Amino acid sequence: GAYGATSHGRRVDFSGTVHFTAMGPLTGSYAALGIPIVQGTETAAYLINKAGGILGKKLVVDPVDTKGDPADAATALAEEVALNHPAAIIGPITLEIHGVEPIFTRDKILDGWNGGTPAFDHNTNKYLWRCNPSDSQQGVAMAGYAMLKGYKRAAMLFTSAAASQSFEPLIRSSYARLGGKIVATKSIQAGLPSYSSTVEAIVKAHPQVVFTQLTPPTASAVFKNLESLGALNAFRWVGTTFMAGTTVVRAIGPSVSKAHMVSFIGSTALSGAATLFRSTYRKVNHHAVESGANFAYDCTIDFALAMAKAKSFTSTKVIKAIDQVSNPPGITVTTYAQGLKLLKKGKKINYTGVSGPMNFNRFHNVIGGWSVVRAKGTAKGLVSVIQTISPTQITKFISGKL
Amino acid sequence: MPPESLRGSPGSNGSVASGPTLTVENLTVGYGGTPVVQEVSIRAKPGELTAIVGPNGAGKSTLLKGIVGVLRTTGGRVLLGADDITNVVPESLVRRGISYVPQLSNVFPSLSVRENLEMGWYIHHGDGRERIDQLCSMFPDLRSSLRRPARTLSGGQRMMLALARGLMLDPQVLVLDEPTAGLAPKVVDEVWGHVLEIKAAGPAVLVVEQNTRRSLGDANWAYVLTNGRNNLEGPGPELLEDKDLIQLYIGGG
Amino acid sequence: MIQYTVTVCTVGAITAILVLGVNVSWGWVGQIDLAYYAYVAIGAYAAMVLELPRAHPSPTTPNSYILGLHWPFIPSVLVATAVGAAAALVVGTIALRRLRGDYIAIITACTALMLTAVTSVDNHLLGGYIGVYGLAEPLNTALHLGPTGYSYFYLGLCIFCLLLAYLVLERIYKSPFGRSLRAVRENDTAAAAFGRNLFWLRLRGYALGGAVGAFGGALFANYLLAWNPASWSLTEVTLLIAGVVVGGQANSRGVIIGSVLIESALPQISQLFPLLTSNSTIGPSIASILGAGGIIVMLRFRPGGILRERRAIDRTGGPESLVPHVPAVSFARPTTATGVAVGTSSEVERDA
Amino acid sequence: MLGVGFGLVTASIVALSTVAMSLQFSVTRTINFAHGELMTVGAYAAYVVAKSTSDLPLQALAAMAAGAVLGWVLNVALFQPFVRRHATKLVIFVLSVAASFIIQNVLEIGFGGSYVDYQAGSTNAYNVGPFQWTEMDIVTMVVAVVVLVGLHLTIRRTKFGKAQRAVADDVLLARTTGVGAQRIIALTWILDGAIAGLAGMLLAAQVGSFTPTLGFGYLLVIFSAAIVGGIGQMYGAMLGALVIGLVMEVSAVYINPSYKESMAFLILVAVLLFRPQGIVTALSESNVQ
Amino acid sequence: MHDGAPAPLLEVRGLRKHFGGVKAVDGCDFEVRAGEMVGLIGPNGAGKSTVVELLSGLLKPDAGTVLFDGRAIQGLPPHRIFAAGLSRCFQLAKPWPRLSVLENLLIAIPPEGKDTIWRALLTPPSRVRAAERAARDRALAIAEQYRLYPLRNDYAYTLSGGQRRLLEFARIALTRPKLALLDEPMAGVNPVLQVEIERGIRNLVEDGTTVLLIEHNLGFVERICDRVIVMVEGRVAATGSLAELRDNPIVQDAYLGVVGAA
Ligand SMILES: Nc1ncnc2c1ncn2[C@@H]1O[C@H](COP(=O)(O)OP(=O)(O)OP(=O)(O)O)[C@@H](O)[C@H]1O
Ligand SMILES: Nc1ncnc2c1ncn2[C@@H]1O[C@H](COP(=O)(O)OP(=O)(O)OP(=O)(O)O)[C@@H](O)[C@H]1O
Ligand SMILES: [Mg+2]
Ligand SMILES: [Mg+2]
Repeated sequence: GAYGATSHGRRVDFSGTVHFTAMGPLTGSYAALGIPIVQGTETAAYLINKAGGILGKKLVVDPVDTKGDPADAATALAEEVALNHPAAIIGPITLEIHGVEPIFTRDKILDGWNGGTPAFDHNTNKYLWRCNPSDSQQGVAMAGYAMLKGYKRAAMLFTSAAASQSFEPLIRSSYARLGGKIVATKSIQAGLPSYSSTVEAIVKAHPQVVFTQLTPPTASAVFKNLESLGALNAFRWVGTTFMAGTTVVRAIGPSVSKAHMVSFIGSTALSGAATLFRSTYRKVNHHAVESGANFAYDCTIDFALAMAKAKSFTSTKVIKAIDQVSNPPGITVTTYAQGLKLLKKGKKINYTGVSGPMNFNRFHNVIGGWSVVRAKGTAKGLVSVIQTISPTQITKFISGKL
Repeated sequence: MPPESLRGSPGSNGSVASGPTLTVENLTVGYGGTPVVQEVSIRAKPGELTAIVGPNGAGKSTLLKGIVGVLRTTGGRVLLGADDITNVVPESLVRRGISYVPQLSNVFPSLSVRENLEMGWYIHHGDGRERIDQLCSMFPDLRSSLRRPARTLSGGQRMMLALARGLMLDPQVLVLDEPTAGLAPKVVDEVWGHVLEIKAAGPAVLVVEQNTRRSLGDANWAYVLTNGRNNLEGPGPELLEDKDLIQLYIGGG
Repeated sequence: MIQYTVTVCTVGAITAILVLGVNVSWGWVGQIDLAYYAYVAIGAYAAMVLELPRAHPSPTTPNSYILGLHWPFIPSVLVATAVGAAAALVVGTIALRRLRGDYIAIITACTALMLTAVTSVDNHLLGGYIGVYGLAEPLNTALHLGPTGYSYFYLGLCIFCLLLAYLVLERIYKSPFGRSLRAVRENDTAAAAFGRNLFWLRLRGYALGGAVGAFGGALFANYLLAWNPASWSLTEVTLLIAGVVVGGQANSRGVIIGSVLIESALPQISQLFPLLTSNSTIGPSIASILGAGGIIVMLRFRPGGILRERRAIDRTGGPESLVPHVPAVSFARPTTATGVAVGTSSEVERDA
Repeated sequence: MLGVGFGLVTASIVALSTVAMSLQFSVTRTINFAHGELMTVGAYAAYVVAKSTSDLPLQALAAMAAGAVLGWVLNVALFQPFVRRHATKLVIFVLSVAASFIIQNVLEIGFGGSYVDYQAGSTNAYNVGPFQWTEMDIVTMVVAVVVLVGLHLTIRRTKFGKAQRAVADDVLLARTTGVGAQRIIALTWILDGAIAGLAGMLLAAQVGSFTPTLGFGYLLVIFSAAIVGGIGQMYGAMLGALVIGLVMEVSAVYINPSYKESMAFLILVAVLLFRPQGIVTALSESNVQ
Repeated sequence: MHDGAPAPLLEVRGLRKHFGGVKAVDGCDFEVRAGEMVGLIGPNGAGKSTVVELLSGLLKPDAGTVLFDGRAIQGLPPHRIFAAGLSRCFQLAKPWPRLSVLENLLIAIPPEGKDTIWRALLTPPSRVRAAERAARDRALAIAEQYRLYPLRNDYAYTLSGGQRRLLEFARIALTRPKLALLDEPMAGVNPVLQVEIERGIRNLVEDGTTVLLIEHNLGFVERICDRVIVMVEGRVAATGSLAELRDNPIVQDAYLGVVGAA
């Protein structure tokens, strides 16, 4: 970490270091999911250190590669814990959580998890905090949105067992509760050059909307197939957060994506926070923000604030402070520096990050609103918000009302 | 029935052209551990049959492999005429006129018999069709099997194919490792006849044989190799007189 | 630090067991078996579904596993081992009956991939891609050890199992059965001509490997307390195979050393270049490159592995009466050398 | 029917790569698990060139060059030194997997682990009989056929081809008949790399965006095609690729598409059970044995 | 010779094996009685080795019956035929290359009982050691006899051509079968050691083994064999003693050639 240790031109004197572990698959086929975790954490660390570190200590981020494998993750984490005694872990993703959960629980280390599986919707592990909304909330939001738009027939198309297993049952049940009908469900293997038969089957089922999560090459192939079938306009697409990522948008083609697809991202931050995040991210990582990095970023800052609040790195104490810095009531803060200043003044704060309000429920799951976004249609593949769905709406959707 | 001259190039017929002599001086060869062949010296003159005999495992095949560049030598020299060809790679030695028929793995099993023969013509242009035709009249068994993969040949047919491949060229030095092993008596006679004929036409013929009696009988010069070293040498028929030698290597027949 | 050492040793012991299993099919039978990790996974899954209670207490996804028998540890591990052997018998019956060498490699790789597809796509069977989890520490219901004490206990258990596996396999290797396997590996036609039932021998060897794999897998799952499809892939089996090759095929002690080198020493190479590997973007890649490069380098210096396969060696100089009476005809090598330098000699018999 | 059409495109790409692999295998008798990376490298080379020019032949050339260079390097730096020391099959296996890891990670360092976009050729669609293909699809199939026929002629009709097979049988014996075995082997690797690189570029154009694991993910499909067809058999590889490509595409209509690849493997198992030497070998050698 | 005409040990009737157009074995009939030493000679490519492959089960015959010891064995897998007491050596030697010469010999000694995993685990170590020592002693004695003793610890692939043939024969000598099919055991072997092999064959026969010997060295055939079968083009052309057959025009023309007849 070569984070400039200056703030307003003066040197910050750190009285030692504190380590955060950023873990996830950094190599192999899931690397695209793990690398943003590390980069988001490092972006946060840069800003935290610029603001004087945590309790006077410099925050050091240790990237740990899990290779997407719980077994590798377990040994790698054991090594990391022994060598660096991290105060918190950011990550990993769903794939490895069951391998590392026993370790951080045993060693009483805070974990800011980045997985979506609904299996943890009712989490009772006090060290585990999920910083991104569960897939289940997203599923409900997607189903509700489609019904609001008046789409009563839907299909689902997912690559990878992971996405389909977590989203499929959720969307299906929420959609049914709201009165919609799922007419086709397809799960396809990522990365093949063509999916014509699958696409054809979906077109034949005549849905009005298709819920989806696809890897970029798959998305690209699927849309090509759709185009050659002349069925681009047959229905609209509602995608998960993943589909709002720039690579996916570019793979589909920004203008095609703009015309046919909306996707869901965690409710937008106040614009100041997002701009700071984006520019710092670019400075630290030398490229544009990758999807998913925002959660790791928010999580890191939230934990850091909680440590500042608890005046301790001891996890049992920090846990008690997390709610106090992230949930209302309190003054909304969007950066670490802001929060720190208010905490020093003895104010109650409510951190709201780039991924929206970081409000944890009693199961340590963050509950937030959702933004519906659409591609801008420019070559960079950026998206813009067209609508928002509030937490109250989600609650309504869950009870079967629109 | 006996085929026409085996020397294809016109002009060389009849006249005993004297090609280069193959000279091996103090050659040391092995497989990485203690050298199997140590400081062996032999000489094979053009127009002569030079035989190497010796017990199994004496290092005869190893010596030949050292000469033709299949094994790297660690001491001594090999000369072709005046040229030093020590450790020259085998693919260039063929072009210098050394033709070698190994004892084991001497055919390309998955190539057809015809392709095996064509491989013997590899360094020339074309496919050596006429030459193949000549050799097939020498080994009629091969003609009927030209299109079969060599792996389906019988033991003796394999040896014939290996020999025929070695004879595709007009070599200056012909190196044969046990050319008659596994051949029927009639074929042995024929093959041996050809070998004598070839040598008479000019090239140096260096042959390793377990059919000791016969090879010594016909050899202009012969070497006895034991334990990887030169043991004895002399004109073949003379060696046959040596009672001790008979006792040790040839058996009292 | 001690806790870390315990972790490393436990995983090391389990890996060593796994490597001993790979060594059976790769080293003894000479088969390129890429499905090996599937047997590890089968053992792990089998142990888990035997030990776990049927329903997992999670309200949103009421995970239930096909068996969920809530068995105790020891019978679960034993049955898991048997299941691994049975699975290997099934795959072996298909793959070994008529196929050879490289074909088996591909077939087994495909089998492993199909199994991964099935387990990760169908979430009613074994929990889909999330896998099975939520196991209580085995045997600790009776032992009541604290976290540290328990980790020592489990380490001890794994080392005991490793020793057991080692002794059993050594015994088999030296037996006529082991020798027959090697004969089949070296030249199957000749082995058949000398009365060996090729298919049956190969199959039994293969199942033995599968059983050891499943045994190791069961121990592994009980250590991790979780298992999912992401934990078994070509990468995993390759590392085990690298252990076998680096250590010395078919030499049990060698392969254990090899596995220790691969699993523990190799990752340390990257510690030697902290500047390169600490970078979060390229660091992990560089670490992987160093790891893979390390394997290549090790093989470069010892292509035959650290320890050679043990040949039956006779060291008696031989009784006096046996000394050849005609030295000139004997085959004794010119000077000394009865040991041969493998890998340097220029000609290795190819199968015609 | 559309499925069949796409199957044909997939099959062309798989066939190219399979034939390249099969050629290299039959000459050197080593399975190269880094074969997928030859494709990946080709894809990245095309991607890099595409940044500065949209000229398709140039991109193809770059892909082939990159693949060829990598093939050559693999041979010289990795396989030859070990083959010379009589490394066993198992050692070679480990080596090639290690090489595959290294290349993937080098690419990851160079291009990042996430997807890069690659758009090549036009997506104008045409109806050809019952099929519907884009221009790029048609280009892909034509290129595949041309390359495969050319390769076949080279191998059957030239001395190079015969020498290759001789080297495959017995390197030492081949050398004593005057074959520069090292050269033949090096050329084979280069050819393998060039064709695989081309296949990688075509694949990348089909999938539109890719990561460093592009080729690795295809490895087993390619091996399966090679085996279904009969390893080392040129037409066999083509036939195998066709079978695998069509099965993957058409089976998806009837079963859970997640099992697409598994279907291909099931076909493989079935073929091997009944024709252990693959379809084509079984046909051509039935009169011999 | 055999007045009571006991049932032959090996009875081959109408044996046929074609490879596409090649009629390698084409209706071959012969028999071998227990205790006999029979020579099988004939020109190259006559089908002699193919007969051995068929008898030992490595090839399946197209037609014909093979009765061995009263049992039909045609089409049985090789290990069953071996178990019935018929073993063979290979014309192109097939040692187990990366095993030591000693191990090559040990494998040839049939394990007592079945070589199963359970037996390996359950036999008491002392019994294992005793059995191993006995086998080793036998193997070493044979190795000594065929001058392989100094090479016992070497990998088999390092053997020279002649040494391989010796190992090939030594393996057969260790198995002590009822019937041994020897395919050119002496080709490439030094004359002195040929005598050793000759003695080995005689020993085999004394120990109750019946021998079918394929050999092109007629001197040996003449000395060892009671009876000779001549094969030409896949069929038996003649049988009898070699002395009788030397004058047989078919044999002379196809096999012996001018010099051999002289
Ligand atoms: N697999 C095969 N495919 C085709 N032809 C074969 C095959 N095996 C053997 N043959 C042919 O069958 C014939 C008999 O071969 P066999 O090996 O039995 O001869 P042999 O009598 O042993 O000769 P030799 O004395 O040379 O060893 C030969 O012409 C041979 O080429
Ligand atoms: N690849 C090898 N590696 C190590 N040693 C070898 C190798 N090949 C042969 N040897 C040894 O070298 C010695 C000489 O072998 P070589 O083949 O030269 O004998 P030879 O005189 O040709 O015997 P033969 O008459 O039996 O063919 C033998 O003792 C043999 O064991
Ligand atoms: Mg020799
Ligand atoms: Mg024969």
